[in-house]
Amino acid sequence: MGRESSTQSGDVSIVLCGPAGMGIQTVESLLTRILKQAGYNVFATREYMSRIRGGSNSTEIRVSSNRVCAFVNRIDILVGLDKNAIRHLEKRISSDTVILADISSFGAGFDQSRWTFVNAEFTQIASDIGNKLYSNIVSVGTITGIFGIEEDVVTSCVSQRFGSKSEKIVRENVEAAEGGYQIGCKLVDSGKISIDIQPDSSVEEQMLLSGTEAVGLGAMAGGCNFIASYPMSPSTGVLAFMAKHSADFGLVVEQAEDEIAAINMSIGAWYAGARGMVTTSGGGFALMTEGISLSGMLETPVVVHLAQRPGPATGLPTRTEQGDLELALYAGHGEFVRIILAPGRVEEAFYLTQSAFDLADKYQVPVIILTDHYLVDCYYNISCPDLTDVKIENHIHQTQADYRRYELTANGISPRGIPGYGSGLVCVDSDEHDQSGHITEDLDLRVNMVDKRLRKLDALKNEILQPQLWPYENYKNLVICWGSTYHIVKEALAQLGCDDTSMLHYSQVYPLHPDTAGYLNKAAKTVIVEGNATGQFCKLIKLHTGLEVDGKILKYSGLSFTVEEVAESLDKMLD
Amino acid sequence: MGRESSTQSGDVSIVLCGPAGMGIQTVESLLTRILKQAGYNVFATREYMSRIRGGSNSTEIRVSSNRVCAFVNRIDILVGLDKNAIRHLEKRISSDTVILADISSFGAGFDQSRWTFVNAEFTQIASDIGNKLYSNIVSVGTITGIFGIEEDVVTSCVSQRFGSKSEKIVRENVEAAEGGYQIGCKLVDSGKISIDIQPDSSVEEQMLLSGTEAVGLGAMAGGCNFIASYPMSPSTGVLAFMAKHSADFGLVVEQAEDEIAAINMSIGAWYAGARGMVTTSGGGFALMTEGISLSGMLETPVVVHLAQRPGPATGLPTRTEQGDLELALYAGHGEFVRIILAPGRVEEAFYLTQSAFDLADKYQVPVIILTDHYLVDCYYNISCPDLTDVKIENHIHQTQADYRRYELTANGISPRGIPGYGSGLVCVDSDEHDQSGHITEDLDLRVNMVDKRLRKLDALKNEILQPQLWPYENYKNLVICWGSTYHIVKEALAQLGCDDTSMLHYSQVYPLHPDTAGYLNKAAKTVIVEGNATGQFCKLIKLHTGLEVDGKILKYSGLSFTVEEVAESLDKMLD
Amino acid sequence: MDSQNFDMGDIDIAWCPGCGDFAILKILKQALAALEIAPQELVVVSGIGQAAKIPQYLKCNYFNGLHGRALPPATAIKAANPALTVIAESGDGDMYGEGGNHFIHTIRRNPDLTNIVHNNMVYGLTKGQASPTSQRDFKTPVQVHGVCLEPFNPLAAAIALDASFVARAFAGDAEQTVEIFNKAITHKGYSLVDVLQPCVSYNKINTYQWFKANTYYLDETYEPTDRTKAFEKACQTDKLALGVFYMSPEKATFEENLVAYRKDKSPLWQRQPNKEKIQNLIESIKNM
Amino acid sequence: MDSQNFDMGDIDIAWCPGCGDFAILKILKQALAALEIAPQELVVVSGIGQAAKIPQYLKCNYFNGLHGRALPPATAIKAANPALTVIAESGDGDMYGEGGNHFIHTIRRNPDLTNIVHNNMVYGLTKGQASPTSQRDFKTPVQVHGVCLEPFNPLAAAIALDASFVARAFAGDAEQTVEIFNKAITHKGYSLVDVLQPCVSYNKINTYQWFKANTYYLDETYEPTDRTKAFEKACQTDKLALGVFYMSPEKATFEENLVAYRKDKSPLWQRQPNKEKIQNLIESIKNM
Ligand SMILES: Cc1ncc(C[n+]2csc(CCOP(=O)(O)OP(=O)(O)O)c2C)c(N)n1
Ligand SMILES: Cc1ncc(C[n+]2csc(CCOP(=O)(O)OP(=O)(O)O)c2C)c(N)n1
Ligand code: SF4
Ligand code: SF4
Ligand SMILES: [Mg+2]
Ligand SMILES: [Mg+2]
Repeated sequence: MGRESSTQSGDVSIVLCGPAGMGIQTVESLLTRILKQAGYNVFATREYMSRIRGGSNSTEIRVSSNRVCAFVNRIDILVGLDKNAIRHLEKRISSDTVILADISSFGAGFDQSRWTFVNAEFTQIASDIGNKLYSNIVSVGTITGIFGIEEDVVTSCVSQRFGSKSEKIVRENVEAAEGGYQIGCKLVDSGKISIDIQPDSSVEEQMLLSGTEAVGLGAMAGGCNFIASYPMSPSTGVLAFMAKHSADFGLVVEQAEDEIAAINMSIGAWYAGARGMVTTSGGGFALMTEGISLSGMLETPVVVHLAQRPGPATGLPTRTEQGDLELALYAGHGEFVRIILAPGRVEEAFYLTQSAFDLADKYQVPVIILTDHYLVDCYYNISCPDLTDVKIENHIHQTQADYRRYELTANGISPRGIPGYGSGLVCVDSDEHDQSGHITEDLDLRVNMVDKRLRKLDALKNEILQPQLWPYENYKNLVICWGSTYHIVKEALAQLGCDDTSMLHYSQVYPLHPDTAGYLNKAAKTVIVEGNATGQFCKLIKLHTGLEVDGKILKYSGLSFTVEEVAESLDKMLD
Repeated sequence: MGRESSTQSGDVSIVLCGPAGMGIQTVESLLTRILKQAGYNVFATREYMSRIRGGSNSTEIRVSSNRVCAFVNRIDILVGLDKNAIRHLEKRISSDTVILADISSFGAGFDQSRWTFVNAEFTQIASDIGNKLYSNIVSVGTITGIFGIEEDVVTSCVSQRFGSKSEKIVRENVEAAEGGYQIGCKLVDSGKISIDIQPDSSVEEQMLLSGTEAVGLGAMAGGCNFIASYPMSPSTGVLAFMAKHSADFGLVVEQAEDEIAAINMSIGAWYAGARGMVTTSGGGFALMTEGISLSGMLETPVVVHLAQRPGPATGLPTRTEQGDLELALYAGHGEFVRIILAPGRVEEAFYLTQSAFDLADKYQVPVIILTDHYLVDCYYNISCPDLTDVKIENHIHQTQADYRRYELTANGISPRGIPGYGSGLVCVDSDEHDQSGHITEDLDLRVNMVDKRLRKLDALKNEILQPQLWPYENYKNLVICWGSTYHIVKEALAQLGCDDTSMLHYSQVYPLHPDTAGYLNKAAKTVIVEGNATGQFCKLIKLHTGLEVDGKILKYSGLSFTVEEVAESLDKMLD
Repeated sequence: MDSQNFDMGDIDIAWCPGCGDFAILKILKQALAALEIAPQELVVVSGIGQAAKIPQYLKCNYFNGLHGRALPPATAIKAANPALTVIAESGDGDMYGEGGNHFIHTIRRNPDLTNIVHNNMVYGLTKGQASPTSQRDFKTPVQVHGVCLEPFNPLAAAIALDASFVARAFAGDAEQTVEIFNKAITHKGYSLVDVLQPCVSYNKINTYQWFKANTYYLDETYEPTDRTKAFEKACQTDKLALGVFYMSPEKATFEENLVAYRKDKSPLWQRQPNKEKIQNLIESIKNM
Repeated sequence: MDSQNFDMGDIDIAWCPGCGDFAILKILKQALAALEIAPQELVVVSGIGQAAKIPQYLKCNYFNGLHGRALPPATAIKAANPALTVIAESGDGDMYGEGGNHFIHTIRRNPDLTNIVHNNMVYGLTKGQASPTSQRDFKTPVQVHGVCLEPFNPLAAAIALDASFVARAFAGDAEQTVEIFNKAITHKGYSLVDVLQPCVSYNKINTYQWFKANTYYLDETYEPTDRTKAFEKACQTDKLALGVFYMSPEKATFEENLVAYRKDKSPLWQRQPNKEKIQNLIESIKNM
């Protein structure tokens, strides 16, 4: 293929495309595991429609000599499982793309002239084995063949994957993979395709982890033992992850009747000493708004995972966006303190979710973990999260008989008791209350209580995460981003190779780090990269620093940024 | 009294205080009507606890030669209906305050030495007539006697008020008023109290109107014919107002099961061609957040009356605050356009509510009318709203067979059809949709649709209300405020009498008027007056202009600003 | 009228092949055609879910609103223009889960609309979590150890709320379901039709076969006016009866109760604010 | 135990003199004392309203949350620490209006808590609008022409949802109501006690006298295990029966169903994340 002599050598982007229900996800997960086992760096991201069958969905798998963790527009090898795949990805197919497809199955009259097609009889081989449905496994085999992975590794992975099924099924799947493997080898032998990627020895000790799993694992590491939520894409995976491990880890996992119940349950759980969370998306979070305010007033912590998707309203349920930052910032009536984290990487999703529980507990405020469809859904090889240094914090106080839940303190934080632990009574009240938690109409006390609650903002200022500056301490241009775009912007910068440009990435968006103005003032030119239409983070920066960002790269089509488009836009803006 | 020779001459502040359930509201409404009928300028505002009986509630009635429309701290005459009244208002009582009370009823040992008490046997007279409960009417009589209002006017007002009751009750009330009247006359004769206030000939043609009534009337004038809401203080009055007139005006008025139902109903009503509204407060509005986003996506208008009270959560249900501005600004997931109006005066509450319906209809966006407890609850004499110049707008289009609800247009506004009017079909969709309103996964179209929806912001920019600058075109100091504080700030400035200071009042807070920066830049010093703890409007100004306001006068005790405290704070800040 | 009047032509339907939703769509078209309802006079209101996509595939006016929120706008649309035929149609999760409170109170309100619920006992669109009607022990990626909540019994609940019309149907039986839809749509007042609908992708328990084996029709002698009997029938869950369970004693509809239509029958959109009347009201407040 | 154990001393109570809420507070204290429940082991969860103020006047742990949202935190508190006695107590508007969806689904969930509803058939705190249980034709400042919705029948609804324990009591009869509270609190699983409560300020129809004249007790022979009979009784609204209407066949409670307590009975707050186990899970995901 054209790639081998191009600068992309050492980095291949394989895209699989077909209708929902045709097993692309199986292909993807099998293939990424085999590739990872074979020692390759792997990255995978999907884009799909809000439907269970039909339509056109695709998965991008990047395989590379060096670690890659970002979505690229470029397609080096396209495995098209049906005819629509080609139309669906039209804009991304270039003259360098090799399209691997069983063209005979596309029907007569299919125009092969426009691009480089390589015929691969996925369907034929599958049918020979006994079921057309195996054609996806055949394609897995083909790719592994092209990569020249040891056949043993392939067959053992395939048997492992289907190990719980009948012997016949395992055998047939293995046959399918082997059949595909032969095709792959032949393609390489014939010179139609060749790949030049080196295994990376550090990959072996690493793991493939998605953002969803990272949030789930992070929650568990943060002591989360209660989750109540209502299903909503793309947040449901975290609920399912917790459910899967509930018996083993002793977690209470409940699907609530609606999001309002979910957040009120989680706040209730915290009140009783559990560490509760909810996972939701924009529409569900909107319904939790009153609950966020409740957490602020009760000073009963809560952790909310808000996985963004494009709005308004139902919007595009299976797509991505960074459009709910302002909602997260201002949700809830009245005034109180909150913390908003926005992990940029899968590893960070783990560590920040872990710490979210400690922060919530320590400051007795709602903590929102702001991810998005892109981050929760993608995965790549990362160093296994290490718990050695994770400190298990515990901020619950045993009460005395004279315990007062809302004692006025210098830093605004009152020791938090829980019912049934100590001789005191724990009274929390959504009305304005006195120190004991009883409703009050004393308006001087009201002012004291507002001040106390807001004072926590000062208390937590020491723990605001430093934004990450990369690669240069000194720069002419500064590219600002937050949340899931970390690797995309980083790779774009690497691609551009400017020596005067740095990225400033925020994984805590609120409170905004006080050094922000300093970073911006050092730059001659600032550009922001955000996945929304109005530049919400830009506005937050302006609000806190008074500084206007010079350029905006915004995207709100429902797809994540690609490395190329960020690079291209930056290239135009920075000169 | 001390007043008569002081600068407050021509302006008396009478405060009535007693427990809930003791008829203060009757006293207030009767007294204000009598005073207004006698040709005095009248202003009334209440503060009360969240309970039906007991506690201490008070009403301030200002009577004045010139129009006054703002809450003052000063109490000239305090009518204390029970002992607690004195304690409750302690901080506001000064050596100039005359306390009118039936001290015998306060029990033995009551310390009269600290302030100026004037004994008035309200209870005795009431008991003589046959029921202690009449003592509140006796106090009404007393005040009218002090003012030297014609006794006829008093008795006829009292009879009118109780006209629907039995003859005996009417008679006894009249007797009670007369008894009180005599006390009042005696107090004047004895020189213990005297008043120097002139009737104002312009009052006769005016009306007493509360913010609640103004919003309700404005809605009716705006063509509102549908309201669904859930009771919540202080917003319920508007629902009750509409209910009261529903039969006469052919309005659909429904108490919904919750706020979510309420907003979804109102949006549904607009879809079918009605003009719908909801009335709510912060907590209820929080629950409507998803619905606001729905309105944004469907481009189906909705008008929301949001009457603020102190939060977070339940907060102080019967108190006031301007703490939900940011909630109103950012409620709803995803990005779309909204309009937020914040009337500063009762008259304006009428006119702006009227226009809210036209704006919503024209731009097909949610329009929020942001009031607060103080504004909806207070009343004063205003010129009767005049509908002569009110244009009845109608933006509904008859559909043709090929009608497409979301036609892409230059200004973002697509002609809005309704079902059953024309040969077309009207399809609205909370998912991202094509021009016909059908769900789409076409991501280019998605971008077009986002752009179309946001384009409406440009379209409506020509209609942003100019903030009101008063009194000087040229100023050194600029005092910025929004919403209900209009008259308070204005009177404070008048009191200060600086000739280099102007007020800039916003009755549309979003979109913010583009001249804002210009106004601020002209000032050497800017100060904001806001009823919240974090300066939310200040932040909005910073966000849109980059300008920092120099000083902030904030209040969040649950009570409205008083003229004096604003004057005092300004005095300190502006020198 | 031919049911083709409601066809959308060559469109891409997002349901899985074999899904019971296709059957319900077809049945709905037949019922509407039989009742001669013009697409222009029809409004279908839905929430979010697979079932809720139905108006997208039907020639009609529609309001495809928020998840769980079909009934409030449906009620309002009917109240704003009583001449319209209003159908509120969605899935079991939408109507009985997220929308449960509206379900209760809409029944109390009794607007003259038809509430069709595609009851597949699962959340289809979000990939197979339990719905309120999922049966005990039903396993899903979230209910990994099986459902342990009491399944929601929509018929018993509706009868307890004295709903005006309560029926259950099965998507697999077009003929009788068309009948039931006809009755429900022509019935004055709120009518509930809970339609058993196989989800071929995520409910491998309550399949076509299962429904066939576990349902039967109420017989000719069954009297749907006896509330207690209807309740008893509804509580019987070993076998699920199909047909019209209950019709309450006639009561006024929500729209009939609205004072807005006492003097004026025109829909709200035809009304303009009456300046003179408002001015009179202002005057009367002035003189109060 | 003496019921004074639950007294708060000399506090200002915001209820109107004569309000039925005082009676319920007293009855609750008596029941709690009779059951020897320590204030420290008790959590009362309420929403917002007059009734919802009850924990403010009781010596206990409490969670006075949002309007309509008492049941979700109550369920969670019980789930987080099953050793606590949890009572969810609020008004009719709170539980059946704003909180209607939680009412339905909490019953399905069956946590072992007691749900006491002060049913005064009106919204007291917000000054007298109709509540879901307001009777037809009840006039208020919002329902100016009288209520025209079907009154919500909480007992019939709870029985339709197969609630574990369903009772109705009258605030005016301390003796028998203490009995009913005792039964409800000791009952394993969700128990509903709908308490008829006069609101002297805003409900001039359903007064003490009215309730006395319009209620009677279920007699000794009444069997609360027959669901259909119970439903029939619940539907009878000319006279309102008092007592325990229904007890479902025994079912596992929500907490009993939680896998979190399968191996470990300790409340959640005593648990710490097990680093080693998590590290093992990470390892197993790595090798997947
Ligand atoms: C507020 C909100 N919460 C959650 C969702 C996600 N969601 C969409 S459809 C659905 C459930 C669908 O189940 P059901 O109503 O039974 O319809 P089905 O797909 O089974 O036909 C959910 C949870 C949403 N769109 N909005
Ligand atoms: C979200 C929200 N909506 C509305 C309110 C206002 N509100 C407070 S109590 C109440 C109703 C109270 O009625 P009920 O529950 O019957 O209690 P009662 O006062 O009669 O005892 C309402 C509507 C609120 N606090 N929060
Ligand atoms: S997931 Fe189930 S309900 Fe949804 S379309 Fe597929 S079969 Fe039908
Ligand atoms: S308003 Fe009614 S319910 Fe509330 S305290 Fe007074 S009497 Fe009781
Ligand atoms: Mg379903
Ligand atoms: Mg009540």
